Amino acid sequence: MIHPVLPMLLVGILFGVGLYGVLARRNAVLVLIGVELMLAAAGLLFVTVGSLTADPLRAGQSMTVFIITIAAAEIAVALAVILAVFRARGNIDVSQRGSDD
Amino acid sequence: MVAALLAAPLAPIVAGLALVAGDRVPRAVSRHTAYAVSLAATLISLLAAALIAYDRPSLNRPWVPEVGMRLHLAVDGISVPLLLMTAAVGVLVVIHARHEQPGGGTPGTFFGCLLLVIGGGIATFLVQDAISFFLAFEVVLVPMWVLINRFGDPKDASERARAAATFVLYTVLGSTLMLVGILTMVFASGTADLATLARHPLPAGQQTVVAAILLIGLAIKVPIWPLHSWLPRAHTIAPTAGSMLLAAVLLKMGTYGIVRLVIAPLPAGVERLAPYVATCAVIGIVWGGLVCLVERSLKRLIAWSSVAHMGFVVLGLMSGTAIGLQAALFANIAHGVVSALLFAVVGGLKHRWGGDDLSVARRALRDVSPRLSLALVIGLAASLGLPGLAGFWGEVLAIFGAWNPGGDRSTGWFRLLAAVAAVGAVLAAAYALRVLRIVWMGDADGGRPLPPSPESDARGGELVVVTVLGAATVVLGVLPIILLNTTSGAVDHLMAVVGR
Amino acid sequence: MTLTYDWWLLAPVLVPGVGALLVLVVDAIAPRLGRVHWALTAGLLLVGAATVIPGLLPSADNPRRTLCLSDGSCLYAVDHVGAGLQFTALVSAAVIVLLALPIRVPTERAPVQAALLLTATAGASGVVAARDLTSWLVTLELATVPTVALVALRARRSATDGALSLLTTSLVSFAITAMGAALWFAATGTVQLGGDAVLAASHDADSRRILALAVVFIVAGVGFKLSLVPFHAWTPEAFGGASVPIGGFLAVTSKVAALGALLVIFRGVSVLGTSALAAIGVLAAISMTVGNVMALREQQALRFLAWSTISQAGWVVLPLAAVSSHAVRAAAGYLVVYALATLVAFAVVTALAHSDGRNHATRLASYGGLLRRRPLLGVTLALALLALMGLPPAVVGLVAKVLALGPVAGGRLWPLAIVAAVNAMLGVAVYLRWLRILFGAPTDPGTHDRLHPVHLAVVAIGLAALVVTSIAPQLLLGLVGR
Amino acid sequence: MPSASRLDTQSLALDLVLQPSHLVVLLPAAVSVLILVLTRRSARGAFVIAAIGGLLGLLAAAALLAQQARGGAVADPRTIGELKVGPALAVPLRLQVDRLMVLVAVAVALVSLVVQVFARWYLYSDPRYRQFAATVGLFTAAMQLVVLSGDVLLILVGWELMGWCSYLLIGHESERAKARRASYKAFLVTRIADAPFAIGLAVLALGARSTSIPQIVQHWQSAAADHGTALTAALLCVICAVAGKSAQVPFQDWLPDAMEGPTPASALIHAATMVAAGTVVLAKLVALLELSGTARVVLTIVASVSMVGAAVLAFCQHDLKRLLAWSTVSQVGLMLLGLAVLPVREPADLGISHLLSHAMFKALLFLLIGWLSVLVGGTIVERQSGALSKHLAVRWLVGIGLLALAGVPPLVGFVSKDLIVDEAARRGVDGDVSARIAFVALVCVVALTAAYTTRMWLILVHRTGRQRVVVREAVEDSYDIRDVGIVEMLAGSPQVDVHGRPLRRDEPMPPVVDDDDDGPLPEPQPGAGARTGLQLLAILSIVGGALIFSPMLEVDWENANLWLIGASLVLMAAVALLVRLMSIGTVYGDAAARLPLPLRSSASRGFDVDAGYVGLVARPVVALARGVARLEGGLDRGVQALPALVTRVAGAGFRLHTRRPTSGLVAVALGVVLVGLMGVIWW
Repeated sequence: MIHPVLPMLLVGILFGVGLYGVLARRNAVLVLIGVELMLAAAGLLFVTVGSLTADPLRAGQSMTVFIITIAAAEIAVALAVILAVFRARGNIDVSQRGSDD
Repeated sequence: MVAALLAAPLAPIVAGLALVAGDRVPRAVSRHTAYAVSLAATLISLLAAALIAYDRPSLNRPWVPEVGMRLHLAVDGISVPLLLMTAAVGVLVVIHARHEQPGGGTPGTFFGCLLLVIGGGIATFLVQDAISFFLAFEVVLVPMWVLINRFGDPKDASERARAAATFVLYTVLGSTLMLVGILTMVFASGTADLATLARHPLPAGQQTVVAAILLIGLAIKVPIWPLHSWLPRAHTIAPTAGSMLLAAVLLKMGTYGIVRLVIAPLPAGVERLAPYVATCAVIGIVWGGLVCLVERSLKRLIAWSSVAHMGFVVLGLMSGTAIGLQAALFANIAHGVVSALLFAVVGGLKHRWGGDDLSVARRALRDVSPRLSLALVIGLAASLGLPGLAGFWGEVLAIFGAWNPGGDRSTGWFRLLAAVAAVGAVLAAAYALRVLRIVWMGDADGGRPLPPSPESDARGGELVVVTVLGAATVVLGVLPIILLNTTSGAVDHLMAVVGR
Repeated sequence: MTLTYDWWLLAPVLVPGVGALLVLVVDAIAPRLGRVHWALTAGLLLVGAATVIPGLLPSADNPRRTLCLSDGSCLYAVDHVGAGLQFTALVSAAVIVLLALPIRVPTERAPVQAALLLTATAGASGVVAARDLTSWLVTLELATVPTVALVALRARRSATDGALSLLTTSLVSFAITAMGAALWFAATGTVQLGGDAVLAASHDADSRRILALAVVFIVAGVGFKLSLVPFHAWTPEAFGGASVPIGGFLAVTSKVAALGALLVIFRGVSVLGTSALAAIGVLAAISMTVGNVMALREQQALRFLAWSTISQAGWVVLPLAAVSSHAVRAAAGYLVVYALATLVAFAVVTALAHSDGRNHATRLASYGGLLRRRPLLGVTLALALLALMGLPPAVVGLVAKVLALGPVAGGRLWPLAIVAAVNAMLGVAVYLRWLRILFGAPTDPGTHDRLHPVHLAVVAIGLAALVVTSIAPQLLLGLVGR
Repeated sequence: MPSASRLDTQSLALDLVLQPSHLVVLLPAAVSVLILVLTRRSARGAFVIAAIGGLLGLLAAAALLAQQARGGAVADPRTIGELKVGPALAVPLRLQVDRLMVLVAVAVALVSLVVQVFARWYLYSDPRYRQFAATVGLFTAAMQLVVLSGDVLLILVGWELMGWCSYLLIGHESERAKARRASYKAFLVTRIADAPFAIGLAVLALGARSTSIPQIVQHWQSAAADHGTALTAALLCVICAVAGKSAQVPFQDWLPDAMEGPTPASALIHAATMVAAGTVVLAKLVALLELSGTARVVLTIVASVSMVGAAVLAFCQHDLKRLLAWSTVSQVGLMLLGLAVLPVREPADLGISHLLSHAMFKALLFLLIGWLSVLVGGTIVERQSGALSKHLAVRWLVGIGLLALAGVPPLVGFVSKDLIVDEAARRGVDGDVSARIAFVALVCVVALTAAYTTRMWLILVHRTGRQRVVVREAVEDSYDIRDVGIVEMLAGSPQVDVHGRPLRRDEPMPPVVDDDDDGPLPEPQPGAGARTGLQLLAILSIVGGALIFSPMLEVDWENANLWLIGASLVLMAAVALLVRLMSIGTVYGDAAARLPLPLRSSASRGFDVDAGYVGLVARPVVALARGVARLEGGLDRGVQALPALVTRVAGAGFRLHTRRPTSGLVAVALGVVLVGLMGVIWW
C-alpha cells in the first residue's frame, strides 16, 4: 500500500499543470487537454480518498467513473464547437477577440 | 370608512396609471379629459382624506407575508395634517397644471405622473407598516423623474436629463439606505408595524448604527446639508406643478420618515446622533441663506430657501423635546404650503418672463400684476418667518425647543445651534427682501407707478391656486392652534414612548 | 442495496429528460417537422411544470424525499424552495421555447435544439433536488453542457465566438467544481451533502481547512454558471452571440439551475456559521458593481441584458452572505422575480427582433420611442425594467429587493448593505438609460411587420403577470414557500 | 334680556368673548383685511374703511380706558387659545390689560386715526393709497398687540409685524431707489437686532416654563438670585432688540433713512408705533430690569449715548424731517432712561408718560412738516426756510409742537421730561451709578433739545431777503394789505406734489375749505377732519401733562425739585438765545450754518454709520455668501463628476474585458485564488 501523500502530491501537480495549460495555451484543443488534466487530478483525488475510507457505496471510485463520463460528453460538445469555430473563422485560437454580428 | 382609506391613495394612483398607460391606446388622451379625470381623482382623494381625518378609520390585513408587509392603513395626529395637505395640494396642483401645461409630452402622461406622485404621497402618510412605507416612498420616484425629464424646462435637454437623474439617483440611494435600516429593525423585532416597532426598541448599542443609516437615507430626501445638491437642480428644471409637489409633498416624506422610523423606535440612537444631525441642519440653514443672497435664478433661490427651512424642521426634530417636535411638525406643514405657493408664483413668473434670471431689470411686479405680487409678498414674508403667516411659529418654536434640548444632549451645543439658527432667520429676511426689492419693487428707477396690466396678472386656475395657498398661509399663521392641537396628542404619546 | 422511487417526485426531471429522447425519436421517425418539435417541447415542459404543482402547495411535505437508501439518507429531496425553483425552471424553459417557436431555423436543427433545451432543463430541474455529490455534479453538468451547444447552434461567427468563450469557461469551471467535490469528499468522507457530515468534519482542524477549500472551489465553479464576477467574462459574449431566446435561456433557466446548485451546497455548509460564506458576500458585491458599471456604457441590448444579469446575480446571492433561515428563501424569491422580469424583457426583445429584424433589436438606440411606436411592447419592457430596478409601479421588483436585503440587514452586514444600496442606485441609473430611450424620440426601423401571435401572446401574458404580481407579489413569492 | 346682564354698568365689565381689548387689536387689523378684500382700486372706499375702522379702534380703546378706570377690565383676556407644545412650556397667549398699557393703546389709536385721516389728503393722488391705508391699519394692530400682550410670543408677533409694516411703508414709493434701499435697510437692521430677541425670550420663557409675562416676571424675581447670569444675558438680548427697534446706538442709522417713506408713515413710526415699542416691551419687563444691575447700566449707557448723540445730529441736520427723526432717537433714549432710573419696585410710569407725551407732539410735528412739505415742495432747509412766515395757518401748531418737544412748561414734554430728570437726580444723589450717568446725559439733552428746536423754529419763521423785498413791494403796491396773500406772490414757483412733480391742473385738487378771512386763496391744506385731528394733538400737547394728576399715572409730582426746574429753564433759555445769535445773518436763518461744513455734511449722513454697516456687516456677509456659493458649486461639480467618473471606470472595465476567451480564463483563475484566500482567511 502506497502512502497517500504521493497520490496527493500527484493530484496537486496534475491540477497545477492542467491549470497552467489552460491559462498558457492559445490552441483550443490544448486548453481541452489542460482541462482533462485537471479533471484527472480530481478523479485521482476521489480514488485516493475512496481507498482510505470504508465507504460501502464505494463512492470514490464511482465518482471517478462519473467524472470521466461527463468529461467525455463535454469533450464531444467541445470538439463540435471547436469545429464550428474553425469553420467560422479558420482558426481555433482562444486568444482572439469575440466579434459582434 | 375603510373605503375612504383605500380611495385616498388609490384614486389618484389608479387614475394616474390609467392615464399613463391608456395614453396611446388607441390615441392620446385629450387635455380636457386628462384634466377632468385628474381633478375628479384628486377631489375624491381630498374628500376621502377629509373623511379619514374626521373618522380616523383603520385597515389592517396581510399583504405580502414573505417580506412581512401588511396593508395597514391608519392615521394619527402626526399624519393627518400631512395627509390633508397632500390631498389639498394635489387638487391645487392639478388645477395649476391645467393653467400651465408644459410641452414635452402628452397631457395624459403629464397629468398621470402628477397623480402618481400625489397618490404616492398620500399613501406614504397613510401606511402604518415600515416596509409599505418604503414602497410608498418609492412610488413617487419614477413619475417625478418623468415630470422633470420630459416636462421640465424646455431650453436645455441635457440639463433636464441631468437634473432628473440626479434627483432619482440620490433619492434611490437614500431610500435604499432607509430600507436597510428598516429591515434591521424589522428583523430584530419581528414585525414591520410602525407602532409595534416604536414599542420594542432595539438594544441601545445597536440603535446608533441603525439610526445613522436611516438618518443618512432620510437626510437625502429631506434634504439635510450636505446631501442637498439634488434639490436646487431638480427644482430649477422641474415644471411648476412638479416643483410644487416636490416641495410640498416629497420633502415632507423625509421628515415624516424621521419622526416615524427614527425618533420613535430609536430614541437612544437619535440621542447619540442628534448633535451631529442638528449641526448639519443648522449649517444648512445658514448655507441656504447665504447662497440665496447671491443666487441669480429665482426658482433656484426658492429651492435653496427650502434647504434652509427644512433645517429648522430637522433642528426641531433633533431637539428631543415636545416643543421641538411640535415646532418641526408645524414647520413641516408650513413649509409645504408656503413653498407650494412660492413655486406656483415663481413658476408663473418664469413662464411669463421666459426665464428667471434676477439680474434682468424688470418692471415692478407690484404695479404690473397686483394679485400675483400679493401672493409673492405673502409667500416671501412667510418664508422669512413673519408672524401672522405660517412660517413664524415653526421657526420660533424650533429655536425654543433647541434651547433646552431633551435627554442627555449637550445643552451648550444646542444653544449655540439655536443662536446660529436665529442668525439664519436673519439671512432669510435678507434674501426674501432681496427678491422683493428686485422683483416686487422693480429695478426700473423713477417715474410714476405704471398702471397694472390685467392680462399678465394671475387669472383663472392660477388665481385659485395662489389664493387658496395664500389664505392657508395666513390661516396657519393666525391660528396655529388648529395644527398644534391636532398634533399635540400624538406628540405627547410619542414623547411618552421615547421616554422623556 | 435498495432505493425507493417516487416517480411523481422525479417527474420534473424525468419528463424533460425522457422528452428529449422522445423528440429525437420523433425526428428519426418523421424528419423535418420543424415547429412541431418546439410545440411538443413546450407541451412537455408544461407537463413537467404541472407535475411540480403538488409540491408547491403549502400543505405539501417539506421536504419530500425519494431515492432513499436503506440507511435513511436520500439522494433526492424537494422542499418548498426546491419545488419553486423547479417550477420556475420548467416554466421559463417553456416560455423560451414558445419564444423560439416562430423563429425560422433550418428544419434539421429544430429537434436538436429542442432536445438540448429539454436536457438542460432536466439538469436544472434535477440539480435543485440533488442531495449527494454524484447526482449534483451530473445534473449540474447536464444543465450546462447543452447550453454551449445551444449557443453555438446559431452558427454565426459571433455565436461560435460566444460558444467558445462559454465552452472554455465552463470546462475550467467544471474541473474546478470537480476538484471541489473531491476535496469535499476528502474532508467529509462521504458524498452526502447533508449537514451532519459537515459538522463532523468541522471538528477536525485539517478537514475543516480542506472543507473550506472545497466550498470555495465549488462556489467558484457555480459562480461561473451564475455569472458572478470574476467568473462572468463569457456572459456578454454568449448573450450577444446566441439567438435571443437562447440568451433568455442562459439568463433565466441556467440561473435557476445555478442557484439551485448553490443552495444545495449552502444548506450543507450553513451549519458552520457565517464566516464560511463571507466570500459569497464579496462576490455578490463585486458582481453587482461591475455589472452595473459596465451596463452604464453598453450600447448593445443583448450585452446590456448580460451585464444586467451579472449585477442581478449579485443580488440573487446577496442574502446568502448572511447565514439565516431566511437567506435561502430570500435568494430563491429574488431569483423568481428576476426570472419573471428578465423573461419578459427577453420576450419583448425577441418579439421585436422577429418583427423588425435582429439588427433593430440589438442596439439600445433602436428602442427609441418604442412606447409610442409599439405601446404594448414599450409598456411591457418598461415595466420589466422597472421590476429589475425595483421601483414602483413594478412593486414586485421592489418587494424582491426588500427580500434580498432583509437577511443582510438582519445580519447587520453593514458594509455589504451599503454596497447594495449604492448598487440599487447604480441599477436605477442603468435601467433608466433604457427607459429614457423608450420615452425618447422614435427611430423608424423601416419595417412595420405585425408581431407574431405567439410572441404577442407571450408578451401580453408577461405584462399581465407583471401587473398581477405587482398588485399581489405574494403570488410569485409564494412559489418558494412561506 | 341676556345682553343687559352682560354689561355691568357699575364697573363697565363686559361678559362677552370679545372684550374691548380684543377690539383694540382686531379693528385696525380688520381695516387692512377689508381694504384688501373689499376695495378694488377705489381710494375712496379704502379711506372710508380706514377712517371708520380707525375711529372704532379709538372708541374701543376709549372704552377699554373707561373699563380700566372703573375697574371692570378683564386683566388677561384669552386670544386664540393655549398652544400645546408639551409640558416644558405653557403658551397661554393671553393679553394683559393694565393701567399704563391702556393709556398707550389710546394714544396709539388716536395717532393712528389722525395719520389715516391726514394720509388721505397727503396721498390723494397716490395710486398706492389703498396699500398705504391697509398697511397703517396692520401697523396699528401690531403695535396694539405689543401694547396689550401678556405673552412674550405675542410680543414677538407684534414686534416682527411692525418691522414688516415699517418696511412696506418706508418702501411705499418703491419706484425710487433710495426708498427701496431705505426700506431694505430698516428691516434688516431691526431684524438683525431681533435675532437675539427670540433667544432672550426663549431664555426667559423656558426658565419660567411659560410664555406668560406675569409668570415670567414672577419666576425670575424669585430665581434671579440663582440664575442671575441667565437673566442678565436674556435682558441684554432684549435690550439689543429694543435698541434695534427704537433706533438706539448702534442700530440708530435706519431711522433717518426711513424718512424716505411718506410723512404720515414717519409720523406713525415715530410717534406711536414702532419706535415706541421698545419702551413698551421694556416697560412690561421693567421688574426684571431692576434685578440685573449690568442690564440696567447697559441700557443707561445705550440710551444716554443715543440720546445725546442724536440730539447733536439733530442740530446739524440739513433736512428738517431728518432733524425730527434724530430728535425721535433722542426722545426715545429719554424714555428708556425713564425706565432705567426707575425707583425700585415701581411700575414703568416715567417712561410711559414720556412715551405718551412724545406720541402727541411728535405726531403733530411730523404731520405738520408733511403739510409744510406739500406747501413748499420739500423738507430741506432751503425749501423750508420761512415756510411758517408764508403759511400762517400752520404756525401755531408748529409752535406748540416745538415747545412741547423742547420741554417748555407747562407743555406735556416738560412734564414728562422733568419727572425723569427729577428721578435721575434723586437716585443719583442716592448713589446709583446708572442714574448719575443718566443725569449727566439728561442735562446735555435738555440743552441740546432746546438748541435744535430753536433752530428749527428760526428756520421756519425766517424771512429771506427776497421775501422781504417782495413783501415791501406788495405793501407799497397794494391798497389793502389784507388782500395780498404771500403764496400768490410766490406764484412764480409752481406747485408740486409729494413726488416733486408739478401738480397737473386736471387732477382733482384736494378739497379746499373756504375761509372767509383769507379770501379765495387756493392753498392746499388737509381736510377738516385731519385739521381737527392736528388741533386735538396740539391741545393734548399743551394740556396732556395734566394726566399726571389722574390716578391712571402714579408718578411722584408733588415732590418736584423746583430748583432743578428753574435751572433747566435758565439753561434752555440761554441755549435758545445762543442759537438765535448764531442764526443772525445766515441766509436761511439756520444756526447750524455757523458750524463747519464738513461737520454738517458728515452729520447729515449720520456720521457715516451707514458705511460702517456696509463695511462691517453687509460686505463680509456677501463675501461669505459668494464663498459659500463657490463651495456649493464645487460640491455640486463634485457630485456631477461622479457619473463621469463611473463612465471612466466603465471605460477601464471595457478595456479589461478584452472579449478574448483567454482573459476570461485568467479571470476565473484569479477568482479561484481570490475566493480561496478569502475562504482560508475567514474560515
